[in-house]
Amino acid sequence: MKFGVVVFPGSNCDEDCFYVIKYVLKKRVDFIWHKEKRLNNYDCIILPGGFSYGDYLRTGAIARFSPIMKEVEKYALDGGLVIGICNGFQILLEANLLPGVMLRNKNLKFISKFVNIRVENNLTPFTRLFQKGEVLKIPIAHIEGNYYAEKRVIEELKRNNQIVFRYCDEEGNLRNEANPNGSREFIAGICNKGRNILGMMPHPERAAEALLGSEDGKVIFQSIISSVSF
Amino acid sequence: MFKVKIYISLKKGVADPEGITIKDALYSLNYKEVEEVRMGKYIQLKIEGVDKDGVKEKVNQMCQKLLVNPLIEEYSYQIEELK
Amino acid sequence: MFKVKIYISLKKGVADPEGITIKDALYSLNYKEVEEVRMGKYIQLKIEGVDKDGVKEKVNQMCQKLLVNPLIEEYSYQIEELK
Amino acid sequence: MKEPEKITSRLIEAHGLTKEEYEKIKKILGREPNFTELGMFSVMWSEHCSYKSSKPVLKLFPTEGKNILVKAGEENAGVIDIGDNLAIIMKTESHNHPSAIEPFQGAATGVGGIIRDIFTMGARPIALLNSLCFGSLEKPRNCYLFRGVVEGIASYGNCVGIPTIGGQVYFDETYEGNPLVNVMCVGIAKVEDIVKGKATGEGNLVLYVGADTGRDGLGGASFASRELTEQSDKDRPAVQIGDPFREKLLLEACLELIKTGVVVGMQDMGAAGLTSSSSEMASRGNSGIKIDISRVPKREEGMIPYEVMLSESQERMLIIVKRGGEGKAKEIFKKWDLHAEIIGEVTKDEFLEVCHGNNLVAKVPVKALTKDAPVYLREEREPEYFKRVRNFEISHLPEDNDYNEVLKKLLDSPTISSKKWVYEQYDHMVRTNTVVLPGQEGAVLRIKGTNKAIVLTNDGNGTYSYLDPYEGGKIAVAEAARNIICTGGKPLAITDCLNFGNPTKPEVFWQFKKCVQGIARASYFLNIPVTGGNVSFYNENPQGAIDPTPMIGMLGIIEDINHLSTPYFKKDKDLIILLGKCKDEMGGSEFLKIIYGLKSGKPPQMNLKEEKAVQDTCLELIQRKVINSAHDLSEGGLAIALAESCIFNSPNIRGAKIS
Repeated sequence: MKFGVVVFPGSNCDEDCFYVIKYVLKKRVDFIWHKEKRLNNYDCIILPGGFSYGDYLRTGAIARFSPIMKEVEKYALDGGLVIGICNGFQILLEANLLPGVMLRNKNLKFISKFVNIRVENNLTPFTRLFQKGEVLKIPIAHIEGNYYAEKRVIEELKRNNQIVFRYCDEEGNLRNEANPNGSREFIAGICNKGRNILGMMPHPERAAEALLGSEDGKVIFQSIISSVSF
Repeated sequence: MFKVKIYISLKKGVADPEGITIKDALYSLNYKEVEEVRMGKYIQLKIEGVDKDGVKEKVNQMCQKLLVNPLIEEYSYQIEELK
Repeated sequence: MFKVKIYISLKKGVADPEGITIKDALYSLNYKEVEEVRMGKYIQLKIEGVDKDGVKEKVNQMCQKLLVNPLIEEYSYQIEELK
Repeated sequence: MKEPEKITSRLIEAHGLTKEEYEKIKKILGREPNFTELGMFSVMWSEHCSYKSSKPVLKLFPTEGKNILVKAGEENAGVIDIGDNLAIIMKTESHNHPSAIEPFQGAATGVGGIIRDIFTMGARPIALLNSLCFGSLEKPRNCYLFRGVVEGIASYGNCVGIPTIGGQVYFDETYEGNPLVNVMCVGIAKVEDIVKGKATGEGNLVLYVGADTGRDGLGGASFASRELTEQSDKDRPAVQIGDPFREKLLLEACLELIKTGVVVGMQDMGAAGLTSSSSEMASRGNSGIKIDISRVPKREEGMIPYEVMLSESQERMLIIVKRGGEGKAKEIFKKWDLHAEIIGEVTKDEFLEVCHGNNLVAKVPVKALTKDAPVYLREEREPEYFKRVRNFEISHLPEDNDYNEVLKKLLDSPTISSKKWVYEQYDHMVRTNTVVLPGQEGAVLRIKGTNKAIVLTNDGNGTYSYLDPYEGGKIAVAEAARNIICTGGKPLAITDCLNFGNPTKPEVFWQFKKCVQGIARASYFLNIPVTGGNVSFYNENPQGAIDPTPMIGMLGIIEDINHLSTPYFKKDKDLIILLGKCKDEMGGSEFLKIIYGLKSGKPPQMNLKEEKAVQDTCLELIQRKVINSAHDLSEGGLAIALAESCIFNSPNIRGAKIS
C-alpha cells in the first residue's frame, strides 16, 4: 500500500498528510513534486491543503496546469484513488475532475475551527468504515469553502449520491448555524460518479490523533487502506 | 505593443457574498440609493502582437484557458495599440 | 436608475505579487508575448439618482470613503443611465 | 527620484541625522559622504537599526543561561537548546508605524519580516504569535485598523502555512492613532543545522534571492524613527506590499539549500534592505563585501543607487555561498521558480563597496555602519503624573455597585472578552502540532519525534507600566511565566518588544529605563534570560507618548507531555484553591478603568520571593497530578479568572461556589 502526496508551490499541509500516513498509520508514502512527469505505482494520490500559487487569480486555478496534473487526471480516469483536501479539492474542481466551484465564505472571513460533518454516503472507498449518518469532528481552515454549482449539477449530485459529507451540528442536524461558509446543500465533500475521486474541505490529517482533539479523520485514511489491500 | 483591459464579472444568479457585504457597508455609510453591487476582476495586460486581430485571438484563448472560470464568470475586453 | 462601472487598479510602482504570478503562469502556458499583468477590481453598481452629475458626485464619495484604498489604488468609472 | 548634487543641512536633517552625527560621518570617511552614503548611514544609524538610545539600558538584561546557544544581539534571533539535539529560535518585531498608515499591508509585512529572521538561521518556523494594541473601538478608525491588522496577519501567516497560535489584543485610548503590532515567530532546528548571519571567506559569492527590488518603503527604518505626525500621510510611498506566496517559496528553497552545506551565511533584507543585510553580515564575519547593483533585479526603471541600497521591498534574502556552490544554489532556486542573482563577493578589507557596473558608487567601512553609531545616554526625568496617580485613594470611590452587573461589564469589555473573532481567522492548526488551541492560557505545541512540548505566550500591560514602569516591567515577566507554569511548562527564555514614546523626551526615557530595570530584575530572579527582541520608540498619540508597553514573549518547556495542564475546571465537587495572597491592590485594574474610567493608583507591588514560591509550588502540583487545572490571575483579577475557568471549555460549561 503506497500513498503519494503531491507538493505544489504553496502547498502547506503536505507534511501533515505525510506524517499521518507514515507515523500514525505506518504506511509507505512519497512526496511527488508538481513538475514530475510520471506517477509510478501509487495506490492513492493525495492533493493536500495549502495556498498553491498563493491562491492568486482563483484557488487552484494555476496549480491545475502543473505537469503532474495530466498524470493525476489519467490516473483518476483509470479508476485510481484520488483525495483532494481543501486546496486539493479546489484544484480538482478547476481541473473539472469534480463538478462545481468554491466561492468566498459567506462572512468573507478565513475560518479555522473544528466543525461537525455527517457521512452521507458510506459506499465509497473513502468512507466504507463509517456508518451512514455518522457525525465526525474534523477541523476546517479556509476562506473559499462556499460550494456552489448550478441547480442541474446539484440535482445530479443528489441523484447519484455523490454528496459524501455535509456540515451539521453535533447531533447531525442540518441547522443553518452549523453551515460555516454558506455551502449549497451544506456540502463539505463530494465524489465523482466512479466514487474514486473525493474532494473535501475539512482536514482529516488534522484529526488523526487524540492528542489533537479528534481521531475521526484517521478513519478516512483507514477506509482507503482497507479498500486497497483486499 | 498592445494594452488590453479585461473585465471579468460573475454570471447572473451566482451568489456574490462580497457584493452583498459591500452594499450593506455603503448602506450603513448612508448611501441608501445603491440597489445592487457586483464584485469582479479588472486585469490589465501589456502584450506584444502583430495586429489587433492576432491579439484578440490570444486574449480569448488566455481568458478561456486560465483567466476566467466559465462556470460562474463572463468576460469582456478592450484592446488598444500603444505607440 | 443608473449603471456604474468602477475600475480600481494598483498605482504605478506599487508591487503586484498577484500580477507577477499570473504573468508567470501565462508564460508557462506558452503565452510568452505577455509583458506585464496588473490585477485590479471591477465593481458594478446600480444606483438611484436624479441626474448624472449627482450620481458622479456620489460615486466619487463612495470610492474615496470605502471602495478604494487611496494609499495604493487609483480608480476610474463610467456612468450609464438605464431606461 | 533624482540624485541631489549637494548635501545640504536640510537634506541631513530630513535623514534624521544631527549635525554632530554628520560630522562624525565626515571624520570616518575623511571626506563628505555622497547622497547614497548619506542614506546608508541614516538608516543604519537610525534608532530602529542602531538602538542608539536603548543600547546602554538593554545591557541590564541577563542574557546568559545554560541552554542559551546564541546570546542576545549576536544574531538575528535568540537560540535556546531544548535537548534531544534540538534548538528553538525565536524573535519579536514591531510594525507599529506602517500599520498605522496601511493596517493590512503594515501587519502582513511585519509577519513576513519576522518569519525571515527565523528561517535565515536555518530553522523551520513552527509558530506565530502577535500582541496588538488599539484605541477604543467606539471610534470607526480604530475598528478599521483592528480589522485590517487581523486580516493582514491572517492572510500572510495562513498562506505561508505557519500556525498563528497565541498572543493578546488590548484596547486603551492611549493607542489612539498609534496602534501596536508586535509579531513573534518561533522556529525549530537541529543544533548542527543552525546558520549564522556571517560573511566569511574571501571570494565567496554574494547571492541575491527573491522578489525584484522596487521603491518600496524607502528609508522605512528612518521613517520608523520619525514620529507619526499628521504629515505622515505625505510619506505614503513608504507602504510595502507583502507576497506570502513568494515567502513560502523562499522559505522552502533556503532550508533546502542549507541542507546542501554550500551556505556560509544568510540574512533577510529587512529594514534598510541591502545596506543592513550586507554590512551586518560582513561586520559579523570581520570581512568586507563588494556588490554591483547593476546586477540587482529591479521592478522599476531609473532607480538610482540610493534607492536600490535603501529599498525595503519584501521577500528578499542575501546569501553568502561558498565559491563553487553557486551552481547548486541556482538549481534549487530554479526548482522553486525564484530569481537568484550573484551580485558580488566577500572581500577581506572590511569595507562595503557598492559599484554600478564598473564605477564606484559608495565605499564605507562596514563597522562604521554597524558599530560606530553614536550611543546616547538620554536625559531622564520622573514625569509629573507619576506622583499624582500613585497617591490615589480607592476608599473614597462610591461603593454602590451591583457586582453582577460589574462582572458582566468586565467580561464584556473588549480587552477581557473572548478573542474568538480574532483567532478563528488565523489557521492555528496547520503543521498538526497545536495541542492546546488559542484562547486559554499559553499555546502548546508538541515536538514530533519526542515526548516533549513547548509552551508560548506573548503579552504585556501598558496600564501598569504607565502607573509604575518598574513594577510594570516585573509584572510583565512574572505574568508570562505564570501563563507558562499554569500550562505545566517550565519557563526557559524571553524575547521582548518594548514600545515607548520619543526617547529624546526625558519623561519617556525615565519610563524606558525603569521598565527595563523591572524586567531585568524579574528575569534575573526567576532565572529566565532575555535572548533578544526589539525596541520601538517614537510611539506617540496626538496628546503625547503612548503608555509605556513592554510585550514579553516567553518560551517554556514541558519535558513530559503528560504534564500538560489546561485552565478550565474539570470535575464537579473539585476544591478551588487560591495560591498566593490576595492583597488590597486595585491600582491600574481593569475594574477601575472600565467601571470608574480611572487609570490611577499604584499597580500591585510584586514580591518576587512570594511570586517564585507560588510558581514553583503550582508547577510541582501539576507535575505530581495533585491538581486538575491551574489558571493565573491577570486582567480582571480573581472574578475574571474564576469565570474563565468555568467558561473556557464551552460548550460544556461549569459553575463555581466561592465563599
